[in-house]
Amino acid sequence: METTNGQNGSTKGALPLLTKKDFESGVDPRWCPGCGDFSIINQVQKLMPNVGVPREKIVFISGIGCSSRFPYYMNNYGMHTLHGRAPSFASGLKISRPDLMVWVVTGDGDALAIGGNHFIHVMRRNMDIKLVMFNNRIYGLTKGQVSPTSELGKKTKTTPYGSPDYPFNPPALALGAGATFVARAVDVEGVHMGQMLKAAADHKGSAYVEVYQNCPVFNDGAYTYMTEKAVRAESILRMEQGKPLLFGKDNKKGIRFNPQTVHLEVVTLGENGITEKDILVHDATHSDPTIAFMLANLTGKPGFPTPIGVFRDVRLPTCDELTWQQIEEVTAKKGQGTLEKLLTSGETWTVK
Amino acid sequence: METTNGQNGSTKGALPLLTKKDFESGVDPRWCPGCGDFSIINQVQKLMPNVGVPREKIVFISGIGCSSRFPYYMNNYGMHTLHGRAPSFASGLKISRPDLMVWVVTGDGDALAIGGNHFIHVMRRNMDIKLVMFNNRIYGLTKGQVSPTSELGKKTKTTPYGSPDYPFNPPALALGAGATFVARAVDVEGVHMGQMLKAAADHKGSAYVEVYQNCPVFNDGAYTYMTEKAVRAESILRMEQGKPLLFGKDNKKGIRFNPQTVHLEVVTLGENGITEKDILVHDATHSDPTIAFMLANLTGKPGFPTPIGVFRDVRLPTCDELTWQQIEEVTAKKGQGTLEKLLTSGETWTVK
Amino acid sequence: MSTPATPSSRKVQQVDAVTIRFVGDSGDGMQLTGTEFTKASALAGNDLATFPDYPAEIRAPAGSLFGVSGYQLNFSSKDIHTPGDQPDVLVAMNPAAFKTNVADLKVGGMLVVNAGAFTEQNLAKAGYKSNPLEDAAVQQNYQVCAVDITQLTQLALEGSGLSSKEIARCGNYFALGLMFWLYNRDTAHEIENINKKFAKKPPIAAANVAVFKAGYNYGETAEVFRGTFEVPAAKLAPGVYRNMTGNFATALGFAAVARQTGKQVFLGSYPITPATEILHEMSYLKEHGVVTYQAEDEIAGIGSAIGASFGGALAATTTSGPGLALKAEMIGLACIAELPIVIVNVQRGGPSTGMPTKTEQADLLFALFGRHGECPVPVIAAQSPADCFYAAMEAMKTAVKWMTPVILLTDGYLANGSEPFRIPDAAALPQVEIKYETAQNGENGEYLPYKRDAKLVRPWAIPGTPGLEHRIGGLEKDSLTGMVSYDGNNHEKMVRTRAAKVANVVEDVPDLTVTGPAKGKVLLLSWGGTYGSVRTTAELLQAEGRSVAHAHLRWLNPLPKNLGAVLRSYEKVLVPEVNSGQLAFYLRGSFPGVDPVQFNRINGKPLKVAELAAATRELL
Amino acid sequence: MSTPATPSSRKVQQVDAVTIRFVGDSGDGMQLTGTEFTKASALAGNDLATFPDYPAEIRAPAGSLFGVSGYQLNFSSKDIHTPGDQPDVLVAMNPAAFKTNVADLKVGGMLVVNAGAFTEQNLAKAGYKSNPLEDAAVQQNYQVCAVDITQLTQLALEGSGLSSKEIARCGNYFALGLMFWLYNRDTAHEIENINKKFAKKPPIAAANVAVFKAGYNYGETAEVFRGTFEVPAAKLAPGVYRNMTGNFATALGFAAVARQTGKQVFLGSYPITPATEILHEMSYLKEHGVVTYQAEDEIAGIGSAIGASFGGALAATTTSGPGLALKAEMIGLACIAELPIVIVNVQRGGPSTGMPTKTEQADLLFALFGRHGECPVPVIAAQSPADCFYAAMEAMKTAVKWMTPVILLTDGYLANGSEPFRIPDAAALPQVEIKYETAQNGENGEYLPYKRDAKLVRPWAIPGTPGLEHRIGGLEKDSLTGMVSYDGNNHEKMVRTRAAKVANVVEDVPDLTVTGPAKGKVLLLSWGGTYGSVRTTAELLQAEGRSVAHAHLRWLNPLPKNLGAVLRSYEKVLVPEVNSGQLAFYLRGSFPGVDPVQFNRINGKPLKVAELAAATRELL
Ligand SMILES: Cc1ncc(C[n+]2csc(CCOP(=O)(O)OP(=O)(O)O)c2C)c(N)n1
Ligand SMILES: Cc1ncc(C[n+]2csc(CCOP(=O)(O)OP(=O)(O)O)c2C)c(N)n1
Ligand code: SF4
Ligand code: SF4
Ligand SMILES: [Mg+2]
Ligand SMILES: [Mg+2]
Repeated sequence: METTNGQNGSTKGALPLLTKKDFESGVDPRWCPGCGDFSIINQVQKLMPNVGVPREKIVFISGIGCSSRFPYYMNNYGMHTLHGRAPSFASGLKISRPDLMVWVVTGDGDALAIGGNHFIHVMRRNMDIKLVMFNNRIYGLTKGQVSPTSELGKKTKTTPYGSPDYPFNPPALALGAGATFVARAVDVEGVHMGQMLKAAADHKGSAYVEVYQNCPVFNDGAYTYMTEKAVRAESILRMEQGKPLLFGKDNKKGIRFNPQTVHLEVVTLGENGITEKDILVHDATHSDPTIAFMLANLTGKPGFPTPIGVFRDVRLPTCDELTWQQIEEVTAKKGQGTLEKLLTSGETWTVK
Repeated sequence: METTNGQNGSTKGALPLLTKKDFESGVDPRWCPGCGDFSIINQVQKLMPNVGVPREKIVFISGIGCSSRFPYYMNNYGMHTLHGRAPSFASGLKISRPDLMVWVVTGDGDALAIGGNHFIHVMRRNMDIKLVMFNNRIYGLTKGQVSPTSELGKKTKTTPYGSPDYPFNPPALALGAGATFVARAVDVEGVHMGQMLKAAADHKGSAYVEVYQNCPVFNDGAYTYMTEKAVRAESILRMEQGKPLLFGKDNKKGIRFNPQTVHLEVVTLGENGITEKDILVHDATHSDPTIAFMLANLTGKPGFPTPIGVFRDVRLPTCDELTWQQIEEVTAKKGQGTLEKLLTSGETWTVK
Repeated sequence: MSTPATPSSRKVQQVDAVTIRFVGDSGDGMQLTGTEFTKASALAGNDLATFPDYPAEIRAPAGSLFGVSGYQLNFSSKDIHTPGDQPDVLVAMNPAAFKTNVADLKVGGMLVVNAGAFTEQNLAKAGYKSNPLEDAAVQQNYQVCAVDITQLTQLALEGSGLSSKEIARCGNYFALGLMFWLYNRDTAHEIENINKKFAKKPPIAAANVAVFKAGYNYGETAEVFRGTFEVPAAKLAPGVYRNMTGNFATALGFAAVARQTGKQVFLGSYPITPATEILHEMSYLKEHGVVTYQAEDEIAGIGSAIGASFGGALAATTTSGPGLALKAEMIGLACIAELPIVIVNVQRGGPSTGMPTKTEQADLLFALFGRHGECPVPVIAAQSPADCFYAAMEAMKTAVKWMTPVILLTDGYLANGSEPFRIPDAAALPQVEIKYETAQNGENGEYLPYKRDAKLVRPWAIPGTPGLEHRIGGLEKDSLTGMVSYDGNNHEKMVRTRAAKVANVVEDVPDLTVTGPAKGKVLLLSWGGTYGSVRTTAELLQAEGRSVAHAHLRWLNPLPKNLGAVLRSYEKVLVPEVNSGQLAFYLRGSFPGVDPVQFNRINGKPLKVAELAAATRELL
Repeated sequence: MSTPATPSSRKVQQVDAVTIRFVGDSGDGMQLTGTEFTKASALAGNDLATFPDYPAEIRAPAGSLFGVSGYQLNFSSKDIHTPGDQPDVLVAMNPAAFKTNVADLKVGGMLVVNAGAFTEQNLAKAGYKSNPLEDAAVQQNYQVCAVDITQLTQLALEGSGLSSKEIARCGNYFALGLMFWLYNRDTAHEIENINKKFAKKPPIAAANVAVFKAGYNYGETAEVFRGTFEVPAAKLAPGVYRNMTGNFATALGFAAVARQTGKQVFLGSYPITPATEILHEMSYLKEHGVVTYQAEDEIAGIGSAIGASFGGALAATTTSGPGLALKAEMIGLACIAELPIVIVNVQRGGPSTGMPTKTEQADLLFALFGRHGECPVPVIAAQSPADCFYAAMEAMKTAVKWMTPVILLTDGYLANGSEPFRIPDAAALPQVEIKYETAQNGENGEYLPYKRDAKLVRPWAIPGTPGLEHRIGGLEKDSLTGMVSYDGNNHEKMVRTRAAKVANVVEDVPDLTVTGPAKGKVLLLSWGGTYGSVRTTAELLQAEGRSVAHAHLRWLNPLPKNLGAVLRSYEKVLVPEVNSGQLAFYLRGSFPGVDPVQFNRINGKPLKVAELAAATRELL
């Protein structure tokens, strides 16, 4: 069948039982010792046996960067493409082969600097692609230049006196572009990361997972402000569907929506009459992306914890679904084309 | 002085009194009869004498498209560049020449299809550039293909059976990218458009003005749903700083923030106890972009009017300011460089 | 409904070939008029070639010089290859159209003008102080038939109840009717067409029919024309024909491959003049196995195609100069990854945005050398509008057979020009075979994506095939496993292997055939869209009994095996190009000692036979 | 602090030139060791050339083959042009480094290895079953000095209180000390350097000094070395020198133009190996009138530069192959708009992502022809690391004088290689004049942006200049006003004018000079980074008394006026290139009848003198 060039394999029936090992290509990763990328690939390889898709129908596509070496280490079909362009290959492959599960692995520079346009468009179209961005807030492979997620004033090899650029807030950008699934994880929290990746895998449509990743060589400690044992409880807000947004040690603090200021604020349970029912209950399934956007904007806001978890998860028809639905409708209406019909369509005349 | 290559002209002292006419290049616009672009250039030319910058220091830069022919018709310095790339030229010019006032004129395809990356980055950096996007929801110059702002299902020459792509909500995208000024105007409301353009001119930093523009040839009536006399009052929400968000004939309807649902809703004054003080008061100057984003998301939402006016207007140091501040600091610290110093810096040895 | 007056009793003159150019405002419907007359000529069995000339602006102000739109048609009883150098008949609907085109009209040619449009205001818009029709020179040089089409149209539609705007729009049918009379065309069929075309708006249909007849009858009754003409049917190969532009033919060619193979053809493109229609046309062919994707930019367009190709689709991307520039990096990836894909470049006037609606051949060297590193790709150029069909099939066939990106060059003239296309029977079409790898090919039961066959072609294993999971990318790769390799000798080997593979494609490149003497004074060597003009020039000079031969290069890389020998068989080789001499340079670089004479025009138009013939005579 | 033992009493052997290669793990600090030894050799007055060879990975696992990092240094009492074909001395810090480099060591050469690192585990990582040092062949072919650097370093730092990790990091200073002893280098100065370098960490400084001395003393006391060597000072032109890599020199060259003219130099770039350091270096030069902007991608990088150029800045963009591909459309705009800008392309292994850290010359045809439409631009190629300084100045001078984009080609070898640079006095530098138009130039007091001077150069009027407001763009433009024009003849005129202007640049292109016989058997013609190897080869063969001349092409477009004549003065022309023969093709295309012999390597390394000499001898 044209969709799949006759090599469909089968998602039907029981899949062979595979383990993490089956998804290791056998090439040892060439990342620096201590690189956060290791913990990410570890979670991805753990997840693969449980996504309900045969191994040969899972494709990993990356751009260029340390992070983008990823596909070489996965025992799937994979493409290591061009800097910033991975989503374009992925989109073409997914439209052409909706039977495949397509993942994009990318970095903050790859996805948001040179690749920014493909990134926002793949989100806009709600293409059924899972995009995982390793955000180390630096260009790793080229040895330490400022990236679109580096902080204002950051000193790097290209900004020796500090960067004059404001960073993107990636989840906010994705939401602004129309992403139907947006989540954030941290390299040092493997289990949570695994949950986020699973949620992305289960989401039908464009899924964006930002992973805070430490680059010990060129941007070491970029996330210690939130990952250090001592501060973690106070500085991380764990968003869980249907649960109140509580944080802090023994969850005494919470996020409340203040109707007066029309903004979010941090409150403490028990203090001036605040009880758990004052706390905003997390709902990632809202069709309107505003609350997700509001939470995304807590990132880096003085006095607020950094949210991790699923910001948004909404099911809408995907670009690939709509495309094939249309192809089937037209074909049903006009009948399967033939070479004959094709060539003789339109106005003709005969010469004897 | 290096900033300005010694041709600074002067913004100090009184400017020569100029009129709209002084900003007409004398080339007659080659837009189709009835094109919305005419009303836009009319407002821009009216505004120019009042922006407080000498004519020779105002530069218009465009990409490619019907809209992008704009600079040829303005009697300023101008560049008609490449499809989608206008913001990149503008950014280089502004960083190099902070003394200039730089405008970008672009279309929905130019800015958001091929130019999407430069668009989000110019917004992210808060570069002091005013970007006016003529949104006709179609590719005009190439004669009618789907654009990133065309509606889902839209039939065009490249989508004869309807488009499978969701459109961008441009103000939401700009806000997601970090824009400090975002406004919307409509071609048929000249006076209001003029106010929006003036506000953009007065804003220091990246300013995005979306203008709904009718393309009578390839997408005629794209905005009649809101601009028709009969429906206008009900279907347009005029956002004014410090004023309650009222609309409808004799402003009986309003936008209220519902703390329960944490969402906006339409209410009617006088009905079940609603008074003006229940209505959300518009404040574009909030540092948190969430409310602006929420309003942007009313666009096209069933049962809601389409907001026009200023969504956001926040002053932050601009990329060009930060860049030159740094250059001055370094120069002050190290002293003005000389050829001598430059060549002999670093480790040297002498051969007799 | 009364049928028009029976054909004139006045004398009917037989002629071999006629070139008519219809010119008017963008709003005057000249493209429609031209196409309708073309259809009628086709039905009359003429061979023909057409060439529209649009303004760059969508709808320039009425009456403006830059708003003039034209359509030229050459129809003949002989077999022809060009829309003609100079029109024999110029139909001009207003002063601006007259001014911008009259210089091209053959001296002694027939000038039909809508006198009604030569108003003070229109004359001013065209920059005339006085009415040029009264100008003695004009009267002397041409057979001037000034007809007040505006008024006659109004008369014909009196009481039709149509608005004056609607009435004005019917004027082009008056001109069409007049031409139908002048060339004795079948009006009944045209009337059907009109009724079909405006089926949704009967009053408009009726009006156009009425005006069409009025035009026809005007010719019959008014005494302005000496007589009518007849262009006998040409001796075309028997078969079913349709008229096709190059862009339509390209779209059809790709779709034909989909139908032939039962595989998906995937087109990932971004609109750009003059290539956009290929995407338009293919977007309609959903039931024919064609999937189209309008990407956010040219880079994503080819990216999506390469992605689809990795998935096993027969992938293509279509663009023009500026877009080809943006795709350069991606072509390099397809080259090193060795994935099949066709890049169609419809050449237009450059550099930069240049002259989007004008034709040019200046992307040849760019197509050959326009990538960083050693990055050879096969390059094919179509030679006529209908040939785009076969060129597209051939390009796709080459891509999948050799696992390589292939560049197909056409140009603005081929893209928008049209000619009759004889519908081939399926069996006669070039066959395209597609073979996906399904089994491991390594000693130890592993899959080696870069293990090559005797022709140096690597296998194509696509996702969904169990056990063949593999990774490919843009870094240099080990010559078997495809894994990243920084080994210098491996790199040298891979560079040479990729080059050798593309060189091997020569086995599919037919030897160059020459029309005319096998040895002699001058060889005219054409490539791409200049085929028609050069061929016509050669025939002309051969008819003059001169020692002139013609050969045409369809393959630019690899070059035909016998090319060097052919070039060396003539005293002089003349290379006519619509550029500054790119093929000439390429030939010098490829065949030491060969030093062609150049004939270059770069004015946005197809080459003129008369000019080329004159230049050739000087070499004899 | 006790100074090291006084130089050896043992015999000191004089030698002309020595090539040392330091190799070890990325973590072993070989780049530092190499640079320090280079400085010392420079201070000793030697001429020198260096070439580092990094792994592509940032920090590959310790001991792995692909993680080996190397630094080669050639220092001499004569004037030299290359880092040397084969090392005389190889210092290898572990088995992986040994394995990947030993094959290059001269037979009979000195092999210094850290025996302490040849552990089971490291041997396994390098894929050795047994210890290769015990291998008879190795012992026969080389003077093996197996020193347990690991252990000796630990001994030297006993009680230093440093962690074993910190101690391990000092090992490279042992090797450095040993080499200082072997070549009688000034230790005092190096000790200063160490103390400066680690001023912030005194314990580390002390440790490195101790280990450095230990290495030096080891040479003195241990009986492993037959004696020490001395390379006398070279006869370099008197003056102040500094050592520079090509990338640093390029940055300095642009900054020099800023200082010279008092105008702003603007660099808009996007990082890419091996060009990134140019952006790094220029980012530090804020007080020197340099403005740098790291754009979101390569397209925006050159876009920002063109925008700045419109504003009057001296604008440049720096990149490598893939980036040049992305900039192609933009270069076309600068060409048609006629705005000055320099595009620096640091060539690397291609196609596609290829071999980012390896050198290549395969972007020549791309630089010449890599744009759609007729789009000529001047192309200059730097010939040595220090020459990048002058090449950058010259490129910028050409851009602003002729109002055109200029492509400057360097390569990975020039970019990372280094050599001494004699600091010129300001007066001696090529002068760059900048003239902005300040007055109307039209008959009627208007400003005509495309009204040209005698050399066909258009004026440069920049925003801020009252009365000269004008618009430019990428569409074809009227030859005076610059307004959009679709007129075919105007287009033809503009295409020819732009070509003629670039051809006129030849007035600034010095005639080609030849070293060696003015006529004769073989001419070696080099371009770009192969200058050093080819020049050295020519000198070698001339010393053998052979009829071999050498000429070097710095200008690729326009080509020097006398090039054709020079090429025709020799029986054979040999063109050595690190590509598949791009210059050779270009010469054939440009000079009918000229058919150079090719010598091509494409293995990511500079050409080897020995190989080229052998190939040349065969032609004699
Ligand atoms: C077209 C192109 N431009 C630039 C580069 C150089 N380059 C490679 S990776 C990279 C940035 C990597 O940063 P990121 O995407 O954050 O990945 P990381 O290495 O940090 O994981 C750059 C600039 C390239 N390979 N190709
Ligand atoms: C690199 C490149 N790609 C494509 C084109 C063709 N092109 C010109 S304008 C345009 C789209 C214009 O749409 P928009 O930006 O909305 O402007 P409008 O004409 O609607 O005002 C396209 C695709 C081009 N000129 N250059
Ligand atoms: S440079 Fe940073 S991101 Fe890249 S592999 Fe090393 S640690 Fe990881
Ligand atoms: S095509 Fe549409 S947008 Fe373009 S000029 Fe005409 S009316 Fe305006
Ligand atoms: Mg990164
Ligand atoms: Mg538009």
